[in-house]
This record gives sequence, structure tokens and C-alpha cells, in this order.
Amino acid sequence: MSPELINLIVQATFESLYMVGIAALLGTAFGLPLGVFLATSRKGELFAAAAVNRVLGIVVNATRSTPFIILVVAIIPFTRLVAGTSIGSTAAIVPLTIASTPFIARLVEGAIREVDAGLIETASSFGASPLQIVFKVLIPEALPGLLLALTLAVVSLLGYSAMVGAVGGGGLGDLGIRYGYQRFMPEMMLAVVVVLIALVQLVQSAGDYLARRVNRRLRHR
Amino acid sequence: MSPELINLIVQATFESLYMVGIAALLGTAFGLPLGVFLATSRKGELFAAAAVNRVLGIVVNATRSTPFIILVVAIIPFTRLVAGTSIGSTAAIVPLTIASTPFIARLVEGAIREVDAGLIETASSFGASPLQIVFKVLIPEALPGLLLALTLAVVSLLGYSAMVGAVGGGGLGDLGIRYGYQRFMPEMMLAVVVVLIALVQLVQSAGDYLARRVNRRLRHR
Amino acid sequence: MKAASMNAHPSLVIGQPIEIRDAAAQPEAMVRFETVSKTYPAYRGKPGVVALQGIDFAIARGSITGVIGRSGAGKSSLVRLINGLEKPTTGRVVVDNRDISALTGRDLRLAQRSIGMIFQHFNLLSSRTAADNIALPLEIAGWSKADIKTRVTELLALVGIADKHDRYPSELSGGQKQRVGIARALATRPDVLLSDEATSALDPQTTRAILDLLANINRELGVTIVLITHEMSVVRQLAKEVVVLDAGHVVESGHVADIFTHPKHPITQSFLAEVTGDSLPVSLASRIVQEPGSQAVIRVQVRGAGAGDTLIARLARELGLDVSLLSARIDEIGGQHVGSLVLGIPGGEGAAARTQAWLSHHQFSAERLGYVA
Amino acid sequence: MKAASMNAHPSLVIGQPIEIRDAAAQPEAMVRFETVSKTYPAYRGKPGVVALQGIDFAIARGSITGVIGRSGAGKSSLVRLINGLEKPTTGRVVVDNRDISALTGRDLRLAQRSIGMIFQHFNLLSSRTAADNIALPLEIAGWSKADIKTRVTELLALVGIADKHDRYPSELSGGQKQRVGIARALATRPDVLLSDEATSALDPQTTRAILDLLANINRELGVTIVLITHEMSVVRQLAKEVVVLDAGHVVESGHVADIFTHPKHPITQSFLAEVTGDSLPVSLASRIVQEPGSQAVIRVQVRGAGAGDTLIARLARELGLDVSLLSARIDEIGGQHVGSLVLGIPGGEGAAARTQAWLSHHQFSAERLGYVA
Amino acid sequence: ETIRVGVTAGPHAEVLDVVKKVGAERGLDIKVVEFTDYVIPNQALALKDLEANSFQHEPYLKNQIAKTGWKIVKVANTIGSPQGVYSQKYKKLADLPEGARVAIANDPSNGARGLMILALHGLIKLKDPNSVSSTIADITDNPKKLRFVELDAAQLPRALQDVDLVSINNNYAVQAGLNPAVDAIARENPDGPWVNILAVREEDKDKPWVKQLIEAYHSDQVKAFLETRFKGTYLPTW
Ligand SMILES: Nc1ncnc2c1ncn2[C@@H]1O[C@H](COP(=O)(O)OP(=O)(O)OP(=O)(O)O)[C@@H](O)[C@H]1O
Ligand SMILES: Nc1ncnc2c1ncn2[C@@H]1O[C@H](COP(=O)(O)OP(=O)(O)OP(=O)(O)O)[C@@H](O)[C@H]1O
Ligand SMILES: [Mg+2]
Ligand SMILES: [Mg+2]
Repeated sequence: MSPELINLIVQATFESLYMVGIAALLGTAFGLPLGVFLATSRKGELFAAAAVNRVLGIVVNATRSTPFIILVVAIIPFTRLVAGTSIGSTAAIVPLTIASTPFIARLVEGAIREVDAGLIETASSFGASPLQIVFKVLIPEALPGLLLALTLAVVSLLGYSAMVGAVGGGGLGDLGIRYGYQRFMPEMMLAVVVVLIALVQLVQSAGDYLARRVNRRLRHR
Repeated sequence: MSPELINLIVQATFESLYMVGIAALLGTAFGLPLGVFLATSRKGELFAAAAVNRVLGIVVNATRSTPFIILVVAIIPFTRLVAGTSIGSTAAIVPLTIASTPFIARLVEGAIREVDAGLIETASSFGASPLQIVFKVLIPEALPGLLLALTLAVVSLLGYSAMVGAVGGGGLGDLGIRYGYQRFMPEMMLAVVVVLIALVQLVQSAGDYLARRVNRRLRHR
Repeated sequence: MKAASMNAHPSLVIGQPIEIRDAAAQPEAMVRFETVSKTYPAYRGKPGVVALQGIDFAIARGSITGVIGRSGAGKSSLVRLINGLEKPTTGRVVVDNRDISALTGRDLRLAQRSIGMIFQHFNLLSSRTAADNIALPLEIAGWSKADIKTRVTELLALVGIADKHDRYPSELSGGQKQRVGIARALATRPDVLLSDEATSALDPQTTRAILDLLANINRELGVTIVLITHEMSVVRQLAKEVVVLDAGHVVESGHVADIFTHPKHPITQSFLAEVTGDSLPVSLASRIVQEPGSQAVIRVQVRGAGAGDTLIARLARELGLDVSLLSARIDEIGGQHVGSLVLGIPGGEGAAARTQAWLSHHQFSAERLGYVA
Repeated sequence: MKAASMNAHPSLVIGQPIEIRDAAAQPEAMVRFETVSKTYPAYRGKPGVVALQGIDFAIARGSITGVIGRSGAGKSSLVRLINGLEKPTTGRVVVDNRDISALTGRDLRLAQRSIGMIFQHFNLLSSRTAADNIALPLEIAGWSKADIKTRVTELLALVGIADKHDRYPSELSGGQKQRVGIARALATRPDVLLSDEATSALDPQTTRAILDLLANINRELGVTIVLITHEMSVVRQLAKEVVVLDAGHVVESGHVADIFTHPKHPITQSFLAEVTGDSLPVSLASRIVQEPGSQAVIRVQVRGAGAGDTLIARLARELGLDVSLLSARIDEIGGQHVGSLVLGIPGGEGAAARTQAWLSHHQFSAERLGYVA
Repeated sequence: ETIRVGVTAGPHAEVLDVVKKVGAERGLDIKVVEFTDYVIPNQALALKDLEANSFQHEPYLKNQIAKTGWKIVKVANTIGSPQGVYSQKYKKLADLPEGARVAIANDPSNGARGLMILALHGLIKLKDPNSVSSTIADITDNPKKLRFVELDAAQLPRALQDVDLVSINNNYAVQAGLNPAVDAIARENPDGPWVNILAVREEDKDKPWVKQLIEAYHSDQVKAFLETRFKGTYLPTW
């Protein structure tokens, strides 16, 4: 493979890492509280606010159901507002974040719902406030599940990021599609896929390792 | 909106339901056992087969990290073998299934890992075979989590299905992209998104309801 | 709230406005159940379960109250009402003059912070070490890191698992987990301590140490203690009051001594049987026959102060019999002697008849069980 | 495996090839520990925990063996080795002549099917009703639907929760959950029953019913029972053999009567204290003073058959004293009298001294505790 | 016998819908298969999942054939339309400042087409100004130091606000409400190589239905449709 192509791959890798990294951070920053809220705000639950829960649920579903490329277009004005432009890697972070937030929120919701209700009860019997319960019980107890969920989300984001080529976002997926697929350069396609696999493998292994490391439930299964 | 356009939407809705429905069924049929195996085959676990676990993990990661459109193209020979053709809704089910299987597998893995190890121990102390443990303990105990995971997967599949326009798959997402995005018809885009939101809302509510219904852990949280 | 105990409660100083009430106006009761009932609702064709009904009694400030009753009687439901974990279906539960069943939000939380609970199923956080589990209520109450550290170290030692400081619950034995739960409930020095079978997983020695600990904090800090237990020895050693639950109703309640010397309800009597030895040791029971043998077996109930003290000595001296003691269980409960003696009377039918006459003359409740060879 | 018990074990008929061995060649032991040790490995700077060390003893076929020891002594680890839930770090555990620690796969599973276990933490499936939880081992053993239904109904009634048939664990009280766990362990009529504190959450009456049940299946089906318990009354009522664990070592083992009449290890003695009343009732203890009072208080140990039967009568008659019985706990354990009497001796210092002389002359172990007013 | 014709969304699809009607009147059964991708229609044709396709211009087809060896041939011209470049900020190319940002399509042929317009008007020099597969890497001289971004073809009209100059395919320009004849600040030569074509498998090129299909396409009805629908943006090239 020519040095230029290798250069392209290196650059695309950095673009991917940049977009996915920041989108994952932001998606987690928004998705984690959203997911926790979704998991704890039904009737009779910790933050009981059934109406808000329903509305947020619909918003999350709406965001999740909009095809990514349509989402990209629909939020262009917002992207301009935030990123100053609607094209390029930085701009691509906006739709990536918006797409990953509800996804992460649903994953987080699932993980939080697995926490033993008896523990929530215990903490509230000590007079813990809902926020204390979230930070001292729900998140720590769900941590292994949360880490696996985030791993899943980051890997999915890498997939999503292949679509931001539409707005000039660049990145590995876009490179693979443009060169490997559209220009019929199988070696490029292969190279991109190999790098992607390596990245995903890295993310997954790190996620698995951390999830196991923080799992105190039983060590000798 | 003209009757033809409404007709288009109705037809696309059926295509979406067809593709996503079958892909979800097949994805679950393959992803569930795969996920269970991933969750139970590390060293010292139920099906302890660390090497197979690692290989399958890499295959799953590889599939997950390949951009969808590249995946579609890469498996065309296989698609033709299975579906007799590489284009159209039926053919689109093949890549959709292949993309959703590893995704569902990872979600299932997460849900299964949440099952209390003490229960696995209990069943094995009764001399339960690994398969009995899977069917009598792991799946029933993880059922609420599994249902939420499947809900998440179906919703994601609806998102993926928007990309099968590449192979003439049709469906709502494709309609939205073709008319709304490529033909610049915002009212079509809106109509499609509304139908999609309704569908997702339905899937999500059904999933939530079932997950709650099968959750016996505590009813008065 | 007693002013005396206030200083010992940093949690309260931090978390709760100090209310100083007129001592005269201060009512006796720390916990008052007012016509409380609790029904777990019916669903999908399964009928509702009435766990408690017509509950109406008070628990005095600074008392130690034992709650006994058969499995499923409603004991856990009862104490869970006290700290607001369950809301009563009808009636009110008043704790420290506040209707806890009506409190919500911050008010409820502040009220709960002065109530510690030891859970039947431990409920330890799997993600926290023994030490950090104990620290949880302290963190919630807003203690400083340094204070928490000191207090946790002290508590771990108090319950005898100082070496398990850094171990997660999955690395602890059943009794060790239970002790973490106990230490956690004591951590904030609550005004009320609810204990749902706190010593069920502990060996007798550790149980005694824990009971001494509880007696201590009751004596020294005036903590009101409500303890559910199946072990009558726990009630005997610790409780001053006892509440007997059966099928959701309070069937008897009052001073331990009164209840134990004059048990009225069959449930209470059956509980007492364990303490008083009304049930014969198996090996003795299996030796008792109905055909005449070398000794007649007579069981004598002993209830009340001094009553049975000199029974054997007087039988021996007044009837000239070498009475043998086949089985005995006499305890002092609240200053009263409670128990039963199983006597072996040699000398054939005549001696046995004379003994029974003597006993009934002296108003002992006695019963002829048969003979041993 | 005894041919007699075979018919009663449909699980074995279905799941396991019947081995008929020469009766003469059949060894006594159902479970044999051979120089077993169990260490939970060190990790991340935390040292390993030696839970068991140098364990070497056998449990006879058809026996009921009590395992006692303080919290953390290694009891749960010990029984979990028997059904292969833990693998020994060193040594072998031989169950029914098969080295269970070496079995894997199908062989292990078949061996496990004839071992029932009642877990300390119940371990019920939250997704199954009480009935379905009990059905689990039957399904695993391949019973037919109809047989399962009959057996489950029978078991639910046996443990007294027939009305909880369709309830999920989250709707059961602590004791009800425990009874589901007991019924589940009995379901397949195992050859060996391991019980990790099976009655800790049960009231005395229910406990007695469960213990009767266990005694029954031991007597009628020859089931070998190993039970961990903290309640000495359970050991007393049920066990024929006892193993005393301390800090991972077997410090004493043998017939209950032998161990209880001649406890050698301090741990055993401290356990016995509870049974024999060596520890005084609190209210009595608080009344004992060292300044002379109306009665001298002397505690007499009673150990062995018949030894202390007539003690009080003889003291009364031979020394002419109205000896009063302040506290007593005498039980028959394995046909031996074990216990202690706390006597009040009126008549001042002289009478007390004479009593002590008489007691030591008759080889009673006695101790002067003080006086009561 | 049904003739499956692959098209891409937009004018090609719309025209084929008309062709289908015409064909139906003449006894030719046409099924229109719409794609959102530019690679699959050729691949599907080569793999016999289609009988014909109508979405590409000849340079694109040649490029694909060169890479893949597919046995596909052009059998007729279809529609053509000189493509333009647009700007919201500048009235003519000469006004473009140094370092201006230029958006072109991210697929090879449309990307090259955009570059060729710029080369035609002297903004850049290409290694081979006639190559229909030029990429950014083939720019040999870029005096204004233009900065390029490559976007999805359909995304280009939406980027008008974000960059200084955008090269937009006519189909997307029209649908985004632009009129290439009026709004473009520079256009291709009308006789360029970019005429769209109808393609079939080589083995089929002499089959009778091919002739029928071409005739249906080249019918008056289609011509009329083009005039009313596209008003001169798309012209019949037959
Ligand atoms: N997984 C583990 N990792 C580390 N240490 C452990 C683990 N499991 C048990 N231990 C330790 O091993 C020792 C023995 O534990 P075990 O559960 O056998 O005690 P036990 O006799 O059953 O006590 P209890 O009566 O309290 O249930 C304890 O000190 C315990 O802390
Ligand atoms: N969530 C629930 N839904 C339905 N019934 C319940 C629920 N919780 C408890 N019960 C029932 O209410 C009754 C009282 O339960 P509770 O837990 O108070 O009993 P308990 O006296 O604590 O018994 P134990 O000594 O066995 O723990 C029981 O019959 C139980 O089955
Ligand atoms: Mg209870
Ligand atoms: Mg234990």
C-alpha cells in the first residue's frame, strides 16, 4: 500500500477516534442521567414523575427512530449553532452525540433496572435522598452492566461514524466506503476493516476487563 | 399529501415491518444462543471454552465494526445463495440479520451476566446440565433484561433498515431518505418520521410492558 | 427526643433541626401504631394478602421490645412500617411524634435517618467492602471522611470482623455479612433501632456479644430497640416488652415477665414451651412408657417469683422421697421464675399419688407423664 | 447405595445407572474428607483466606451429623465441598465412594443429583413461584409433569406453605422462603441432604416440625443428613454425630453424647454453655452480689447418666437444707444428662460450706458464685 | 417476462416511471428498482438481479468495468444536463478568495466531475484534465489554495451556507429548488462526456426487449415529461 494511502488511514483513524471519542463522552454525559431518570421515574419509583417519564420516553424513541442521515439533515441548523458549521469532523460530532444519547440512555436504563430493589430500599431506609441513591447505590451496583453498555455504545458509534462521510466527517468508515467500496480498492477496504476491527477489539476488551474488574458479586464463578 | 404518496408510505411500512420483523426473529434466533454462549464460556464458567469464546468474540467484533454498507456488499454472494437475489426487501433481510445478530448477542451477553451466580450454583448443585441451566435459570431469570435488550435491538434494526435502500430494500427509512433527503420533500420526510416514531413507540411500549410483566423481583418498588 | 441523647448523635446535629420540647408535654411512646392494617394488593387473579390488621399499640421511648410470632405472621411487615419502607393500608404509624406514614421527601428522609434497621436479608451493597457498607449511612448523613473512618473502624471491631475491613460481601460468610448489617444499622447512632432477626446467622457466642452490645446502647444512649426474633433466649436476655403477632393480629403484648408467666394465647404458650422446656427432650420422651416402672414421671410447671425454688427440697424432706430431676429448665425472666421440672418419683404408685396430692395442695400445676423403667 | 432406598428414589432410577455393590465390600462412610484444605486465593494485594485446613473425617451412611462452629469457622465451605460446589485446594472429598472433587461433567451431575442442599441464603429463582422453585430439581432430574405436580403439592403441605403455591419469592416472608428452600432440597429424595442453617429464619414451632420431618426421612429413607446449625437445640434434637469446626480445623468430632458430656475444646465448651445454662440468666446474674446475703449461690455441673438426678433431694435430706433452685437447665443428650443447676443455699456461710464439701465429696463439679439478698 | 431496471432515486427514477407506463402500453413489462447507492445497481445487473439500469454516465460505467471486469455495455443515451457550481456568497468564480472552502461530492465520478468544472474555469490544474477519475490527489496546481471537503451528493445543497462554493449534481440542485441554468455561477460544457446511459449485460444487448426498452425511453411521452417536469435542466439526448 502506498505511503499516501497509509497516511489516509492514519488520518482517518484519528478522525474516527476524535469524533467517536468526543461523541461517546458527550453521549454518556447526557445519556447516563437520562437513562437513570428513565429507569427511576415511573409511578412509584424513586423520582416518580410518570408524565415526564412518558414525554422523555417519546423524545428518546423519536430520536432513535429517525434514520441517522435524516437526523443529520434535520438538525443542521442546530449543528451550525453549536459547531459553527454543518460539515466536517467537528460538526459530525453533533449528530453522533444526538444519536448516541438516547441509545446510551436506553442501555443505561436497562442496567439500572437490574439493581436489586432491596438495596434501594435499604439506602432509603437510611434517609438517602434520591440523588444519593443514584450515586451511592444505583450507579456503583450497576457499574459492570453500565461498562458493558458503554462498550456496546462506543462500538455502535464507530458504526454510526461510518455514515458521517455524508457531511464530510471523515473517519475510517467513510474512508472504507469511499475508497474501498466506491472506488473498488479492496486492499483499502481490507485495511480499513482491519483497523476498525482492531479498534473495536480494543474497546471491547477494555470494556470487558473493566466490567469484570468492578464486578464484586462473585469472583469464582 | 397525495394518495400516491400515502400509498408509498403504507407500502414502505409493510416493507419495514417485513424486513425488520424477520431480521429481528432471525437475529434473535442466532444472537440469543450466541450471547448466552459469550456470557458463559470464559474460563471457569458454565461452558468454559475460553478459546472458542475468544474466537467468537473476535468474529462478533469484526461483524460489528464493519460499516453496514461494506457488510452488505461483502456478503452479496452469500445473500444470493440464501435469498436467490441480492436486491429487494427479501435480500435485505440477510445483511440486516447478519448485522443484528452480533448486536443482539452482545446485549444478551450483558443481560445474562446479570444473573446472580448463586442461582447458577444452586441449579448445578442439583446436577443440572449446562443446557438445563441456560433454559431453566439463565434465560428465565434474565428475561426482563432480555426483553428490554430485544426491544433495543428491534428499534436499532428499524434504524439499520433505513440503509438497505442501497440494495433496493425499500422500507420507511429508505423512503424517507429517497424522498425526504434526496428529493428534498420535507413533508414526506416528516410523514415517514412520524410513522417511524409511532412504530418505535409501539415496540418500546410493548417491550417495556412485557419486561415489567415478567419481572417478579419486586412489584412495589 | 431526649436532650441527653442528642449530643451522641452527630447525624442529627448535622441533618436535623433540633427540637427541644417541653419535657412535660413529651409523650411516652416512641412508636405508636394507630389502627394500622397492611394489605399487599391483589393482582392478576391472585388475592391480596392481609399481612397486618387492627394493629394498635405503642412502643415506649428507650424500651427494648421483642416481636415474636410464627413465620408469616407479619413481623417484618410491622417493622417496615416503622421506618416508612411500607405505607400502611389504613391507620397511622407515629414515630417520635411524627406521622411517618404521612411524611414524604426531605421530612421522611430526616425522620428515617434517626431510625436504623438491620435487615432480615442483610441487603449489603455488593459493590462496597465491609467497611464501605458500614460507611454508607454515615455518608448519607453527611459525616466527614475522617469521622467516618474512625467510626467504621470502631464498629468493625465491635462486631468482631476487623480483619474483614476490605472484603466484599461475596467474600464473607453468612454470619460475617449479618454483622456488617448490624454495624451499619448502628453506625449513625440512631434513636430507634429495628432489628429483623439480627442474630439468626450467628453462633451463640457471637450472638451473646451482639446482644450485650445492643443492651449497652439501649442503656447508655437510650436507644429504643424493636427486635424480631425466633430465639426465645434473645427475648429473655434482652427484651423488656414483648409483642406477640399471629396471622397479622397482635394477640398479646406487655411486659416480658407478665407475658411469660401468664401466657394467654396458644401461640405465646407454644413459644414459651421452648424456653420453659414444656416439650420434653427427645431421648427422655422416647423412654417414657405407660406401664408402671421404677419411677413415675411428673412434670411441674413453675411460674412466678420464688414459687418453685424449694420444691424439690421440700418434697424430699416432707415426703421422704429421693426425687430425681429428669429434666429441668428454669429461667429468670424479668425477675420471675419461669420453667418446668420433670421429676422422677421412686417408690411406686403410692409415692407418686402422694406427690401429686402434695403438689396440688401447694397449688402447683402438675401432670403425670408416665413411667421410666 | 442401599438397595432398600433405591425404590424411593425415582430420580436415580431415571437419571443414574443402578450400581449394586457387594454389601460386604460396602464401606461405612457416605462422605469422607481426606486431608482436605480449602483456600480462597489471594488477589490484588489481598491475602488468600484459608477457610479449611487438614480436614480428615468421615460421615457415616444414614447418620445425622451436626456441624457447629463460630461464624466464619468454615462450615459453609465444608458442606459446599461435599456437593462439589467448591473444589478442595488439596485433598479429596469422597462421596458415596466417588471422589467428587475429581468428577466433572455428566458424572458430577449424576452424583450431585443424589445430594440435596438447603442454602444459607435460600437462592430461590425470582422468576419461579414457590411451587415451580420446588419443581426445579425434579425437572432437572427428568420427572414427568404429573409426578412433579403431585410431589410439589405434597412438599408444600409438608413444609406448611400450601397456600403460597403460586407466590413468587418476592411475595414470601423470610421463613416462607426458607421453607421453599427446604422443600426444594428434599424434592428428589436425595441420598445425602446438606443443610446450611435450614431453620435459622423459622419460629420454634415450625422449626420443630421441620426437624421432625428431617428425622423422619433419615429414619425411613436412610438419608444421610449433614446440618450446619447455630442452635444447639437443633443438634440436641436431631444429630447423632457432631463435628466442631474452629478457624478451619476440626477441633472435635464424634457422638453427640460423648462430645457433650466431655467437651474438650474451649469452642465446644462455649457452645455447650448455651445448652447447659452455664451462662446465668441476666436477671439472676445482676442480683448476685459478693457480700453475704440470705442465700449462697452455687452452680453445679451435671454431666452423665443419672449423676445429678437426685442431687437436690439428697442435699435436702442429708444436710436438712431447703435448697432452692434458682436456675436449671438439664437436658438429655444422647441418653446422658447434661446441664447445670444453680442452687440457693439458705442458712448462712456454714450451710454453704457444708454443701460445697458434700458436693466435692460426691465428685460434683461446683462453683460458688456469690450471694443473693 | 419482466424487465427489472435499476435506477437511483431522483430524475432517473421519475423518468423510468414514465418509461414503465409507455412500456406497459406497448406490452413491455418493466419493473423499476430504486437504489440509494451508486455501486449496487451495476453489481446487481452483472449478477443478473437486474436486466438493465439507468442511473449513470458513461465515464462512471467505464471506471467500474475497469475495476471489476463486469460484462456491462451501454445501449443508449438517456438524459443529459450540464452541471454547475453554486455559491451564496460570491457572484462569480473570480471573486473566490484565497483559501476558500469548496464542497464536492464524495463519490468518485461526481467528485471528479466537480473538479473538472473548476479545472475548466482555470481555478485548479489537474494531472489529466480529461480523466473522469480525478481525485483531490490529482490536483497539480491550486493557486487560490482552495480547501476541499467531500460530501454525500445529496448533502451538497445543504452545505451552501457552510462553504464558499459547492458543486451540485443537477438532480439534487433541482430538487433543492435551484435552477442550474440561472443559479449556477459556472457550468460544464453542454457537450461534455457526462451524458447518462441505459446499460444492459453484454450478452443481452441484442435481445428484442432491449430495443423495445430503448424505444419506450426515447418516446415522445418521455420527452414531454422531461419538459414539463424539469424545464430544461434535463434534456433528452436522443
Ligand atoms: N469467596 C471468598 N473469598 C475469600 N474469603 C472467603 C470466601 N468465602 C468465604 N471466605 C472466608 O472463609 C471463611 C469461612 O467461610 P464460611 O462461609 O465457610 O464460614 P461459616 O462457618 O459458614 O460462617 P457463618 O456461620 O458465618 O456462615 C470466612 O472467614 C470467610 O470470610
Ligand atoms: N410483597 C408481598 N406480596 C404479597 N404477600 C406478601 C408480600 N410480602 C409479604 N407477604 C405475605 O405477608 C405475610 C407476612 O409477611 P412478613 O414478611 O411480614 O412475615 P414475617 O412475620 O416476617 O415472617 P418470617 O418470620 O417468615 O420472616 C406473609 O404471609 C407473606 O407471605
Ligand atoms: Mg420476616
Ligand atoms: Mg455459613
